[in-house]
This record gives sequence, structure tokens and C-alpha cells, in this order.
Amino acid sequence: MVIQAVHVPESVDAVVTCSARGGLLMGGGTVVMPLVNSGSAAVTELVSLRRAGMDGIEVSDGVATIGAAATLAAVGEHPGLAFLRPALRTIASPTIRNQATVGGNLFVPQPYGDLAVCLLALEATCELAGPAGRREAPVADVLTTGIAPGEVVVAVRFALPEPGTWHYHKAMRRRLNSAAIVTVASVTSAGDYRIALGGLAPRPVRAVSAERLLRGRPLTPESLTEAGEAARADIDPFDDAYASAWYRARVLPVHLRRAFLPESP
Amino acid sequence: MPSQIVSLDVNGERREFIAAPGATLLACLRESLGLTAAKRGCAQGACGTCTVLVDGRPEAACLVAVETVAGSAIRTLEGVATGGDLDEVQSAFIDCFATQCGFCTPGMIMVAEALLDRDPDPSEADVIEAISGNVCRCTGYRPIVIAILEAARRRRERAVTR
Amino acid sequence: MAKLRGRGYASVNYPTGMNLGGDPSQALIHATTTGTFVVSLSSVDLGQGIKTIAAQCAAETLGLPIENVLVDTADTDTGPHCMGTFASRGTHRVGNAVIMAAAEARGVMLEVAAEELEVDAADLETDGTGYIAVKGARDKRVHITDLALAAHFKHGRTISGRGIYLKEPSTPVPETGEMDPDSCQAHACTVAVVEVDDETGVVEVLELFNTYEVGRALNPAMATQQVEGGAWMGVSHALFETTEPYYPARDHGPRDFAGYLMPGPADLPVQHSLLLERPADNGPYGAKGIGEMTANAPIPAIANAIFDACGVRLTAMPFTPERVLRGLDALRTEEPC
Amino acid sequence: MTYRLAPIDTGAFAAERDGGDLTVIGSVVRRSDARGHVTGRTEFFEDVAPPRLAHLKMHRSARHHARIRDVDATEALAVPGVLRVLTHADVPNNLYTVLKLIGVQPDDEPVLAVDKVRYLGEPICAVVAETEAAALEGAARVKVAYDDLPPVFDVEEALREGAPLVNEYQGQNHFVYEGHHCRRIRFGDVREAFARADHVFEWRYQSAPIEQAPVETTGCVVVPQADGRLRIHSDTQACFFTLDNTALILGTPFNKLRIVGGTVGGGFGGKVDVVVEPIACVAAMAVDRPVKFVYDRAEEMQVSSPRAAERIYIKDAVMGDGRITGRQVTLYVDAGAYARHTPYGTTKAAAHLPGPYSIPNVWADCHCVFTNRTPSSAMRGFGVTIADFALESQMDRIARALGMDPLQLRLLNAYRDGDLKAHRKVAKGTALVEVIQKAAELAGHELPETYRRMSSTSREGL
Repeated sequence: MVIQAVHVPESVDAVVTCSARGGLLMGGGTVVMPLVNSGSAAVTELVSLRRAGMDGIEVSDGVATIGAAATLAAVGEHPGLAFLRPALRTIASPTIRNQATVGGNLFVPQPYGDLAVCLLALEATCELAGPAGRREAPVADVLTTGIAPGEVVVAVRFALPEPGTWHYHKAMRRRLNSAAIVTVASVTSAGDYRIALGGLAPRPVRAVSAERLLRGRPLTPESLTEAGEAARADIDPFDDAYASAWYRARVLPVHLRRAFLPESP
Repeated sequence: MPSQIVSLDVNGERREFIAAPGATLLACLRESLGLTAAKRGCAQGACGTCTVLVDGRPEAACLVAVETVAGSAIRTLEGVATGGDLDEVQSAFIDCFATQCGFCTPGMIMVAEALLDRDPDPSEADVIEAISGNVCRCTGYRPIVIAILEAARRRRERAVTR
Repeated sequence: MAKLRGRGYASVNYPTGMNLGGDPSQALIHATTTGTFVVSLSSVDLGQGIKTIAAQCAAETLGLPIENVLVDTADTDTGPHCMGTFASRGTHRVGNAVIMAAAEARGVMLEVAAEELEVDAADLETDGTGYIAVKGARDKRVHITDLALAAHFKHGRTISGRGIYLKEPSTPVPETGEMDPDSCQAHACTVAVVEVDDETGVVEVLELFNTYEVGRALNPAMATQQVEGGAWMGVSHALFETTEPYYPARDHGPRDFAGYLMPGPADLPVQHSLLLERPADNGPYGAKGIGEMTANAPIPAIANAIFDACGVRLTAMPFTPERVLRGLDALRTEEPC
Repeated sequence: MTYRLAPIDTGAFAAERDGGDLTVIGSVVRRSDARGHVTGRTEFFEDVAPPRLAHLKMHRSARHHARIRDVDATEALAVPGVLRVLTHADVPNNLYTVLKLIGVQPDDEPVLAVDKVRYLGEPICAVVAETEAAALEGAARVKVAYDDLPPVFDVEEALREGAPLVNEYQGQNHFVYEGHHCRRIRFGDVREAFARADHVFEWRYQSAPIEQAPVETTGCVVVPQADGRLRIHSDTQACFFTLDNTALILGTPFNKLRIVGGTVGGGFGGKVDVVVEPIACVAAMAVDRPVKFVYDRAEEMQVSSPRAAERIYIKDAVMGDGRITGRQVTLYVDAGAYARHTPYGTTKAAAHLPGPYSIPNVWADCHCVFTNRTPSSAMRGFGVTIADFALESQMDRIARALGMDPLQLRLLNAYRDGDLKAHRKVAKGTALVEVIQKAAELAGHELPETYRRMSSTSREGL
């Protein structure tokens, strides 16, 4: 539809007001503006988060709180979030990372949205604001059921993983600037594994079958391959221009293993 | 909401113009301000030829609703050569035969400008990552990477001699 | 996991000019009052560089510095006909037309110079510096600027020329396919070195050794642009590109540069290129058309290298990780370990 | 030196290479267009911004193959800013003519669909509006009622009896070459060659459509002039070709049109189809103001004509020493729904066979086949690129089957000066032997002395 208004509210409350009136939320515009430019946006009003004061990043006491309008570049440059830097560098290009936002990444369809996969593995919490006030929700819920009309994700919050417990691996069609074939993000703690997968279902998913199988077991090529095969129960892969559903499922065990043991066997 | 007056600092000059709701920064630069160096290659943020600097950072101008950057400092390729003198990136692109059809060149140069502003001595890997969102269909990229590294060298040399 | 390395070979030829000919191009050239030669064309520069090549052909034929030549293209009100930029024809057709036009203009230029210097035109020569001089008496000379002024204001002569190149059209014999399709043939050979990831089917092209026989490299730096950019496109075709990834099913066709995959700057093989020259008797200074040929040899060379690396014969393009992996899986089933 | 420069070999053809005293040819001259490119001052067609510019967007077929029951533009016309909705009835001569000028018939593709659509994305209505946004909205609001027809997507299925007829203008699902169902090459006797061969190898090859993908999409800006003519700023690869075809469709004198172009952001064959200019001119005349029609990226990717998919069967008669004595090629080129330049490209493919080798017996049937997909057309290496993939894969397989060195097999069969090609032209200026020898050297691939001494100008070593 033809856009009739672009709101650039300067507070979260103002964002909620505009959003509640039916405006489409827009972080960096990397998802919304292609729709606008091709005339296929299903709305007439946009609500930009660029000036809403939602782009702060705070890391203290082992907890990171990232404003939903923070750009991927800003996250990647934050000294307290260095563990995420390799993951962020697999997303799009530096130019697009100057625009794309953390909040926006939660709502892009797979095989895009690798940061959302990371946040799922980190068991992040979303801080939401809406007409009914503020609330919190696990990122898993936001990824599966979305948010209510008029609501906006204000920030995401997660505990920083202990050193050496964070694993990330993304299989791509080219070295840079490619969507995912398989994305694996994981936090391990004391034999307990939280594993999130991207590229393998319409939304990021937890590889619960793999997590169950690995619990308490050492990470070996064999256990990981077994876990990767088990994880096929957790996915709902699709065909696209990058790869077929068959291929994604076929190489899942390989990439799950490489996420933890890059050099093996 | 009707069209509104938007004000930008473009290449160091304050420019005001009327923009329709949802107009992109790219459309405003090209159509309202007559700055046609930035090109429309896809309007999807995926080709990079519309890249301009917004407050010093490269952004795809086709993805920027212009209202959202009102008041920002925009730098386009028109603002790179000063007084008709080409800068190091521009002259290196010529000398290294890094242009063929020329359609990707404006975006490539703006990405390079931002890179060299931040890092005067980038590695080849840095250059490659910087241009990884810019599509070139003619050259196979190698001459462009060489040109940006050469530009960095020339800029460092100039900084020493000054 | 293993990275399997292999080498593959391919050699090709490629025709210059529109198939079966019948594709003319024209050039007009004239001197301004001060000795700049304007080449008028309606030819299109797609990035291959005809604007520069036409100027080089004109300057060489005139015997003048390239700074004395301007190329004015492509306005159908002011430029004479050109069939177009396709079929590796631009340099060959337009180059020849420009040479013909410039040769005619050079003839007039020498005639006027002969009058100015009071010598026989046959005794004059040029050396690319802008002077027309008497052979063996190089201090007896006139600069093109003075000469053009004299031609206009003293002799009433137009230093100009007309050129056209046409390869006569050929009609194929329907029963046998007998025909004369081309003006000449360029040649190329590729040796590709690849690495195949035997767990994922991902192919990486590490190196390309390419030789190209181009007739003559009119501008070696631009010829290098063409062949190396073209070889990149060959790699791209081989490993990535299609608008219909599930052909002949029409599903999941990419609609943007995110989905339409091509190698990015981080995915480049090392290219070793070498040019050979066997001038074509009908080519401008011997040049053949090279724009299209350059993407062709890398594709089968990569297919053959993949087979060499891992034993998978790919008979369908592009050579996606899925096709390689399905091939590897089939080999593993055939040879149970 | 900061630029890439492929060295020039001075050994091969040294006697023929004498450049005399060339001063400009053969030297590295800077590109005359480079300064414009690096300053952004190079003017591409879309940089032209005439006042009162209107915008054209297409409503396209949502079906692969269907009859059009009804087209309703009421809602489109109600969109604020929409000036006109053009249908086939507004186009004076509603058939594209790209091959007519080189004598190839029939014209088989409507500018705007009439009663049927033959591929997904075929243009049906052109919406002209004050702004690009209004044109897009208008195009989205055109309503078309379809009666679906069965589509055919596979070239060999399309040729089977009972397959759905794709293109009524053609009358059958293949182009007819002077009464033949394909372009043929008949040279020597392949059957005899197969009978006498030590080995017969037959394999199949397949490609998928490939997009030219220039960074600048196909488009034009048409500006009505004071004298009643139309000035067309275009990124066409062929100015006069575009002018002539456009005039034929408009039914105007040729000199009513003027093309201004020549500076194009990449072509690769994708900008020779003359698809955007005719309807943009119709629109400019209809609203009597400048009109821009430029493909968006999705149109460039999925609606603009790609390189054709090809299916190729090659059957070779081979002797134990590696000599190829017969080659039979059956080629199916997937033209999509309309001919565009594919009948030409298929003939070019036939002319290329059997590849750069001297094979005494050659038989080829090259089919240009119609299916319900985006029409294919020219792309860099038209008719040759995919054939080379098949031919050179075939050579590799033969070498492996015989246990021969792949370059030696090629050198043994390489065409040389004086050889009669399958299309009965005598080869000259050949250099396949030398590019192979030099590539072997470059890559460190050892060749025996006899093969190193071979030459394109002699039969030594054969």
C-alpha cells in the first residue's frame, strides 16, 4: 500500500501509541523498506524506532541488556559482548549491520535471523511494552507466538555465558553475507547443553532431542553426530534458493559437531 | 500525513526539501537534491550501490525512510572530491582499473571511505569484509580490493608527508 | 572430515561477431578546428570499454596521441548505425569501422599537410606525438592543431572519414547446417584447482590457470579486466547461479541479490592469466572478440576438477553442495566400507 | 604498477604478432569513462530527471498458463495519482518483433497479454501514475480472472504428443527451421563412425536458467519533445535495434524516435530484448508527459529473460588411441513461452558443434523448445556456454575412460588451420593447441615432447 505516514517517536510510550494505531514497527528498515519500495507493505503507516531511545547497551554484573533498536554493528562493537562478535559477522554485511537491529532480527523469517538463534540459546528475556503496560517474556515465546498487537520489544536481556561455554557455527553458501544453511548456537554448563538451531525451521528452534542426548556426556565426534541425528526430530526444514530441506537435514549432524569440535575428526 | 519538509546536512551543506511519506533517502538524494551518484540497483538493501554515509557510517540509502534521519549528516560520492581534486580512493580506482560498467563504483567508494576513515591500515580481509554487501558483476572484485588497499597506502603516505 | 583436492581441465573456442554475420557497424570521424578528432558512433558501452578501445583505434590509425581523440556515442540522431553490443562483436565491428573512418581522415590530413609543407603526401609520416613530418627530415613538420586550423580556414578542407564494417550475411543450408557463422575464433584453456568438503559437498575453487588467445590485446589492462571478470562469472555459474533452483519446477526462484547467489569478494580463487596473440586477418589490429568466451572454460574445468577430487560426476549445473553430497552419498552406498 | 595485468606470451605465433611501430594499440591506456565513474558523474539513463515524470508499473500474470477471462482496472484507476491503465488494446501493433529485422518469423509475443498468459509474470496491464508508489498500488489493484490451463515445464515433455500447446503463434512447442523441427548439422556419417568405433560413450547434461544480473536493471525514460518526437533514454545494448523495433510496435515513422544511451550498468545480454521501451513510449504518448519504466530487482531476477536452460545428449565414437571419429549431439534449448532471441541462439549453438575439435562425422539436432516459463534470451556466451560445459565434461570422461591424459586427448583432437569444420567452413587462425600447451606450462602439467611440439599450423605429431 502507499505509505501515508512515517512516525519517528522519541519515547517508548510514543512508540506504543503509534504502534497501537496500526503502524508497522521498523527498526533499521532492512526488512520493512524492501516491502515499502516494492509496494507490498500491508500497512499505510510506519513507526521507526530510530529515535525512540531504545538503542542502549548495558553490560554489568554478568547480565547484558540490549535495546531492541541497537544495531547489530553496535552490539558487535561493544566490548562487553565480544563473544557475540563472530556470530554477528556472519550476518549480512557491515553496511547492513549498521542498520539492522536486535529487535528486528527476532522477527525476520529463517534462514535469516541468526542473532535470534543466539538469543534463544542464551535463553534471553524480552522486555515488552504495550497498551496494557510492560511485561517480560522468554525470547522462545516471542519467537514462537510473537507479540500482541500494539506491543513492542523494548530490550532483550540475558546472562553472559561463562568463558569457554559459548559455541556458534553457521554454515553458509559463501564466506560472508549469506543466509544460513544451518546455524548452531549453544551455551554449555556443567554437562548441560542449551542448543538453538537456525536455518532448519521457519523460526529458530531448540534442539531439545540433542540436548537430552548430550546431557552429562562428553562432547566427542560420535556423541555429537548422534545428537545431530536426534535433532532431526526437532526441526522442520524447508526448501529455498540456498538449499533444500533434504540438504539442511542431511548436514545438520555435521554442523552440530563442527559447532563444538571445529577441527574434528 | 502530507508530505513534509526534511532537513539534512548533505556533504557539509544544509539542504531542505519536501519528501512524501515513506520516501527513501536514496530517492530524496537523487530526485529532490539532484545527487545521482548513489544508484538504485535493487531497492532491497542487497546490492550496495546506493551506499552513503549517515553520520559517518555506511548505510544502504534505499532502506532509510528519510524522515528517520532528519538532521543527520549525509555524505555522498559527490562530496568526496574536493574542488575537483580526486581523493586517494577515487584515483586508486582509476589507476587500478577497478571500474568497468561503473554502476557499483559509487557504493564501493563510499564503503571504502568509511573503512579508511576508521582504519587507515586495513588488512585485505578487512577490505573484503567491508565490501561484502556490494555487488559487482563485472570485475570479479579483485581489482576493487587492490584499489582500496592502494588508496589506503596512498592516504598513509600523504599523512606522513604532511 | 576431509578436504579433497582435484584438478580439472577444459579448452574452448568462441566465435567473434553476430552468428551468420549481417551485423554492420559504422563510424564517422571529423577534426575540429583545432585538431581534435571526434569519433561519432551509436555503440553501447556496457563496461567492456568500447569508448576507450574506439579512441585507441582512431588514435593509432591517425597516428596521433589518444588525447586528440574524443568518442561521442550513443545518440541515434547524431551517431551512425551500430548493430549493438553483443555476440563479442563490439571491438571487432566497431574497431574496424573506426579504423576505416580514421584511415580516410588520415588520408585527407596527409594531403592537407602535404600542401602546407609543399611535399608529396606519400613522403609524410606520423609518430604519435601530434606532428606530421617529412620522412627523413623530421624538423620539417606541422602540428595537427596548426594543420586543422589551416584545413578549415585556409584550404577549405574537411578532415573527416567514414567507416563501416559488415560481415556478409550467411544463410544456413537447412539439410546440412552448412554456413559461415563467424569472423574468427578466440581460444581459451582453464586448469581449475578445487577443494571438496566430503561431509558437506561444499566446493571451493582455489586456483584458476587461464590462457586466452585474443588475437591482439588492444589494451592489455582492459583485456585483463575482461578475462578475469569473465572467469569470475564462470566460477559463479559453476557453483551458484540459477533463477530456478529446482528446475524444471519453478519454485523458490530468487527475487533479490540475497537469494541469487554469486561468489562474493571473500570467495575468490587465485587467478593466473596469460594472454596469447594470434592476430585475426579481419580483426582491428588483429583483435578478436573476447568478452563472452571468458566465462566458459572455467565451468567444465570445475566440474572435471570436482570429479578428480572426489569421484562425483556432475552433469547438472550449478554444482551445488547438495548435488555434490548426493553424489558422495551414492558413492558411499556403492562401496560399503 | 597497481593494476592487474595478464602477461602476454611472446613465444606463440611470434612471426604473426609483429606489431610494427604501434604507439597506442597494445598499450595500457586509462579508461576514458573511469573518472566519471569514480566521481559519480557518469550519467546512466535513470539519472535523467525530466520534470513531470510519470511512472509505469506492470500488473503481471499470477499463473503459469491460463486463459484470461476478465481484466478489471476499476480499483486501479481509483488510486490517487493513477493516470492511465494500458491494456493490449492501447498498443498499436501488440506483437514484439525482435527477430523480424533479421528475417526470422513468426512474431509470437504480445507486448501486453491479450486472451492468454503463458508464463508467471507475463505483463497484462501497464499502470501509469504520478508517483512510483501510486503506480505500484495501481498495479496491485488490477483484478484478473483466469481459467487455468495445464502448464508444461520440461523440454522433452513439451515435445511429446498431447503436451499442452504453449504458444499458438508458433503452432507447436518448438521453433520450425525452414520446415525442420530443429536446426541440423549433418557432416559425414555418424552411424558408420559408431559402427567402427572402439568405444561409444553417451551421456546427458543439464543446466538451469541463469540471470544476467547486471547491477543496473533494465529500463528507460521516455521524454516527449517539442517537435513531437520521443527521446528515449535507455540502457539498451543496441540503440538502433531498439529504435527500429519500438517504431514497428508503435506504428510510427522510425524518425519519430531518438535513442540516447550508450552508458549502461552492465548488460551481459540481458538488455537486447526491447521489452521496456515500446510500452513506455505508448504510455508517454497516452499521458503526453515523460514516463519512466524500469524493472525492479525482482522483475529483473524472475521476469527478464535469462540464459536458457539446456539439456544436451552427446554420443561419441572413439578409437582406442583417443581419436574421436564421430559425435552426435541432441540439444534441447528451453526457450520459455516465447522465442525472443532463442531461435538465433540455437543456431549459434549448432554452429559451435562439435566444439573446437576436428571430428570427421558430426550429427546434431538442436531444438528450440517452448515451455511455460519466463522466455529466455541472450546471455554472455549465447548458445555456447552450456554446450561447452557438456562438451568439455564429455572430453574429461572420455580421457578417463581411456586412461588418457585429459590435455593430450584434447591436443590429439584439437582443430587446426585447414581443417573442415562440421558447418563446412575451413578453419583458420586457430590456436587451441597453443592455449592448451601454455595452460599446461602455467599450471605445471607435464606434456610429452611430441605434444609440446604440436602446433595449430601443422599436423606434426598427429
